[in-house]
Amino acid sequence: MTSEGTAGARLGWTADEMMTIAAARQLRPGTSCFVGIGLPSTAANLARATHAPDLALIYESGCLGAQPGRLPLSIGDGVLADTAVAVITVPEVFNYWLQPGRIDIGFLAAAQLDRYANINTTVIGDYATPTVRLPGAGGAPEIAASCREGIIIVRQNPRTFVDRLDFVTSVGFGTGPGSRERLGLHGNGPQTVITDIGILKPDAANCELTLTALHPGATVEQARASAGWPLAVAEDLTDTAPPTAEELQRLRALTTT
Amino acid sequence: MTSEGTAGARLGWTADEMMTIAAARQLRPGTSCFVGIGLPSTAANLARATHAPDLALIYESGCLGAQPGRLPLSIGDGVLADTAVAVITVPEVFNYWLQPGRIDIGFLAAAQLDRYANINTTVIGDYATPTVRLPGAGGAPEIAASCREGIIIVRQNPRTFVDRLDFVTSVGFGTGPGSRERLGLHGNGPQTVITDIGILKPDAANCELTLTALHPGATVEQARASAGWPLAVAEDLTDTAPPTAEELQRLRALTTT
Amino acid sequence: MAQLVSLHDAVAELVHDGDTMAMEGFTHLIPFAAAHEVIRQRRRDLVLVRLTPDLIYDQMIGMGCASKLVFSWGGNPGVGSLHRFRDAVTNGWPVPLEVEEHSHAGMANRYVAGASGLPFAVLRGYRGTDLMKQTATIASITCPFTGEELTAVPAMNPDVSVIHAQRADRDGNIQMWGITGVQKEAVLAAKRSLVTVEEIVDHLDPVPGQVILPTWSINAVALAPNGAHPSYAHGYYDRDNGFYQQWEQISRDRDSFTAWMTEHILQPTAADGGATEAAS
Amino acid sequence: MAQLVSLHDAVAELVHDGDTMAMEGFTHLIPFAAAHEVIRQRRRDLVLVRLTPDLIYDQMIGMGCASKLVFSWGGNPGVGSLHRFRDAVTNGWPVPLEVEEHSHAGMANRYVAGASGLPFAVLRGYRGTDLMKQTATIASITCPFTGEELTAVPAMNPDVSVIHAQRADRDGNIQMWGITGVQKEAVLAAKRSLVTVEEIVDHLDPVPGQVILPTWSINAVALAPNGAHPSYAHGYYDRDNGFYQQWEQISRDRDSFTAWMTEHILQPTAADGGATEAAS
Repeated sequence: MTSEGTAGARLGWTADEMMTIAAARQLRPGTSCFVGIGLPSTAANLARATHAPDLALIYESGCLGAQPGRLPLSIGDGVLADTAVAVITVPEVFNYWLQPGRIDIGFLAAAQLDRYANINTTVIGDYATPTVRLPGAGGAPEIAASCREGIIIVRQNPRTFVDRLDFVTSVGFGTGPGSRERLGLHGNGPQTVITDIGILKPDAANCELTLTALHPGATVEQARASAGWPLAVAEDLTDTAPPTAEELQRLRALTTT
Repeated sequence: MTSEGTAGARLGWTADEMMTIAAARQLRPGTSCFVGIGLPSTAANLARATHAPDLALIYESGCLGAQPGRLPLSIGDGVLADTAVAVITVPEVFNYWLQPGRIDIGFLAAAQLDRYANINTTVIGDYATPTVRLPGAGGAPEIAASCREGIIIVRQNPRTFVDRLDFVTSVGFGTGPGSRERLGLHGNGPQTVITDIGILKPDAANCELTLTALHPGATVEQARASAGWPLAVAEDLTDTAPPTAEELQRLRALTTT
Repeated sequence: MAQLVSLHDAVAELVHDGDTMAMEGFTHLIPFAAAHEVIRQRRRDLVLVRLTPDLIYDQMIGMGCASKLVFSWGGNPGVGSLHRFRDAVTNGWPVPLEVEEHSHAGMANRYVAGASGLPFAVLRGYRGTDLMKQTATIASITCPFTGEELTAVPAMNPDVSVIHAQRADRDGNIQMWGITGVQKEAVLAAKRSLVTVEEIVDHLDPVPGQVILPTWSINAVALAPNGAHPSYAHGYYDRDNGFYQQWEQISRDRDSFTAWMTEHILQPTAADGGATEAAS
Repeated sequence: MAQLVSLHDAVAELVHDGDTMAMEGFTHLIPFAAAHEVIRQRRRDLVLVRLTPDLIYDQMIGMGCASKLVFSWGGNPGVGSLHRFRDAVTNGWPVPLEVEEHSHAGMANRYVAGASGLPFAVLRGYRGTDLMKQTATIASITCPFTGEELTAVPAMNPDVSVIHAQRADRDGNIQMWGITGVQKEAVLAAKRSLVTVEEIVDHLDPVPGQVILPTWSINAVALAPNGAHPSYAHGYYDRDNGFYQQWEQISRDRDSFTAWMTEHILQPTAADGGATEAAS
């Protein structure tokens, strides 16, 4: 990421660190969070290590309330089972826990994102003859459908913030207002998108992602230049508080062990 | 039971004991048996105590391969869980084990039985205003539908062997040949009915229960008089071997502890 | 997070007249102490849901708590009939009792659908039986891939579900083992849930065959030692088979039933009222 | 009753060219030793079914065992891409690979339907996604009670399913614990099944969180110590995260992949060929 380099040069932290810390701050104590692997897992475990020690982490491998002391490389690492309140089967985690809307937060990453926070993690290019074959859906479509709210973490650049997804893997607000209701998706949809530049939230009226906060060192111009569509910017745009020493120390402890 | 009294007076065992022993003999070693409570449970455990120690008993409470040392009073006694190869949930026992046809034998009792071995365990009289309210279906309808074969144990008299059931709780051969196929019942249906008088099997052609064996001391006239329909009798009618000393001793040991 | 409260307060807060209520436990861990508290608090017009009504619902029906029963097998296991259930169905005593009758497989799958947030469940069941004529909550459904016709039953989502477990920790996480029946499904299917426990401990040491319910998946936990009696709690006490057999005599006659319930349940100093004391 | 046989003989008897085969294990207990034996026996035209193809199917695909992949997430967890999978999909190397793509929830429910003897499963899933356009095995179904429209997926019933477990007893009863994923469903859904195990013991001492498969529910048990490596076996050895990271380099290039497979898998003296030795 260029943003990563520049930010890293200017400040005492990288843009990825700021992104992960800003994401962790979104996770409220006492809630339950269905965690995708990668950036979401790092941010969720940072939240547990800082302001939300009682955050209940749910991993699709069947670990309910996992409390790993170190970051798992995969969503099925032994440390998750060893520290979980309960270990259940994969059918059960999706059918009994995710599907009924028991989980507060669905925390996802994305390869492509559009203005309605729909996600592509399947292919770049044509499905039959892809230029890049991505891993695919995993648990994401149902996490995006059924969690009470969604949080998405993604590096913001013209390749990720696209005008039109090559493939709709997971639905945010579909084609706009009313889409989720028409599709019978019970969750409230993605409420926050955290990037390496700032924070975006869906507009209450038209559901379109709107830049609501900028991370230290980032600019509106940079945010606009990093989006494949005319990016909406909130009038009351705020500044993300810089990482605290504790946040940085905890994050680096997590990611270096 | 009058038959019980007379048999008991004439011979060294009661008709109920003969019935239970004849039923136990039907259970082949190395098979799995879904066991209803009461007479089926007694006969199945007698089989384990005699010729079929490796008979896998399945109880609807979720006990797979239970090996109780004493007769359970209920299908959920602790001794079943303590001795089972596996204890699973009730949804699992019905969905993963019974429904796919994994269980060889479904062993049921009945309050009323008709010539096609359909069973009533719900009401005597009209459903809305019953003269006798019976316990109801329990696991029986699906046991009768999905086990590879059915075995039914029931005392034979005009109240139990009826021309027409007051209520069809569990299906044997329905209205005759082709019924099970039309209903999509995958099991082969009841292959043996053991009573305190003899043994009946469905006719290969018309599916109607036919008396194929008489217990010691019982007569064809007694069997006919104990049925509410013109009872078919096999030409090659055989005699049930009397209980062996070991069978009687094991049965009495089971039922007195 | 589940609240740790007294059994009295839990029932007062979570169980309301007219509720659809499931009290599950398949022979094992039947929540008798909670049922007795519901009887003492004189709840009425309950729609009682349970695979096997057993003595627990025979008592509640006989005490006039229920207007409807949704069930699949209504006997006294290994003993005989449930006389209060029979009397209510055939004679409407003490109040008329509507019945909605299923098979175990159907009831279990109704809870599964309820716990899964689905409106219905699919099974191979009921076909050819008179249950399909008498029970409105059974329908046919066709496989969209094979065209095969199967059976559908609607989700069961009780207003409140009550179960009994061996242990809870101080955070309200629940641990049960032995025969666990349909209890997890009954709790997860319910709008509100109460779990009574034999004891509350600092730490839930893992046990083979355990089922865990995280504290955030239930509403309330109440201490009720011996709270499953005359049913049993694996690892704590055995099933009181003698009482199940005595119930045949106690419950056969309306007067002897009423006398027994008055002496043993309605009066707070009752035999198993100890459970309530300990919890309040 | 399950037969206790060598891994070589089990694969020779149970796995046939053209089979639909599931080798499950969710990160944990992935049956690598069995997959390597399938590769050594040169099986072809397999329809490989797995939620997460992981390295196990990346290896089989790269060795030309598969003509089709049914899956829901095809990455190297925490590392990146599965290069052999990508190469087969985008370039048809070494042979073209057809894909049938689902979500985890859909795949899990396909196994559940298969294990349950039902032709389909119902879930809240896929709606609004392009998966419904690309995958033929997704349909809509209407609730017969509420009229709500939901999603149906067809049962998955593999010709053969293979899993790895910690232990078996001498009767062939299977015991596994830790993350057990969809393994029970995959085995019960299959026409034939093989379970490889870390060890065979006289008695299966109960373990918290254990899943038991009775011997009469599977076909064959084969001893394969270390048989899940580089995946892990809870209580026996940890996940070889280092190898998952090295795989990025090994598999990126066709030649380095082929060289590695030839040296470590095709030659019986290979590193984890020890599993095969021990079993034969």
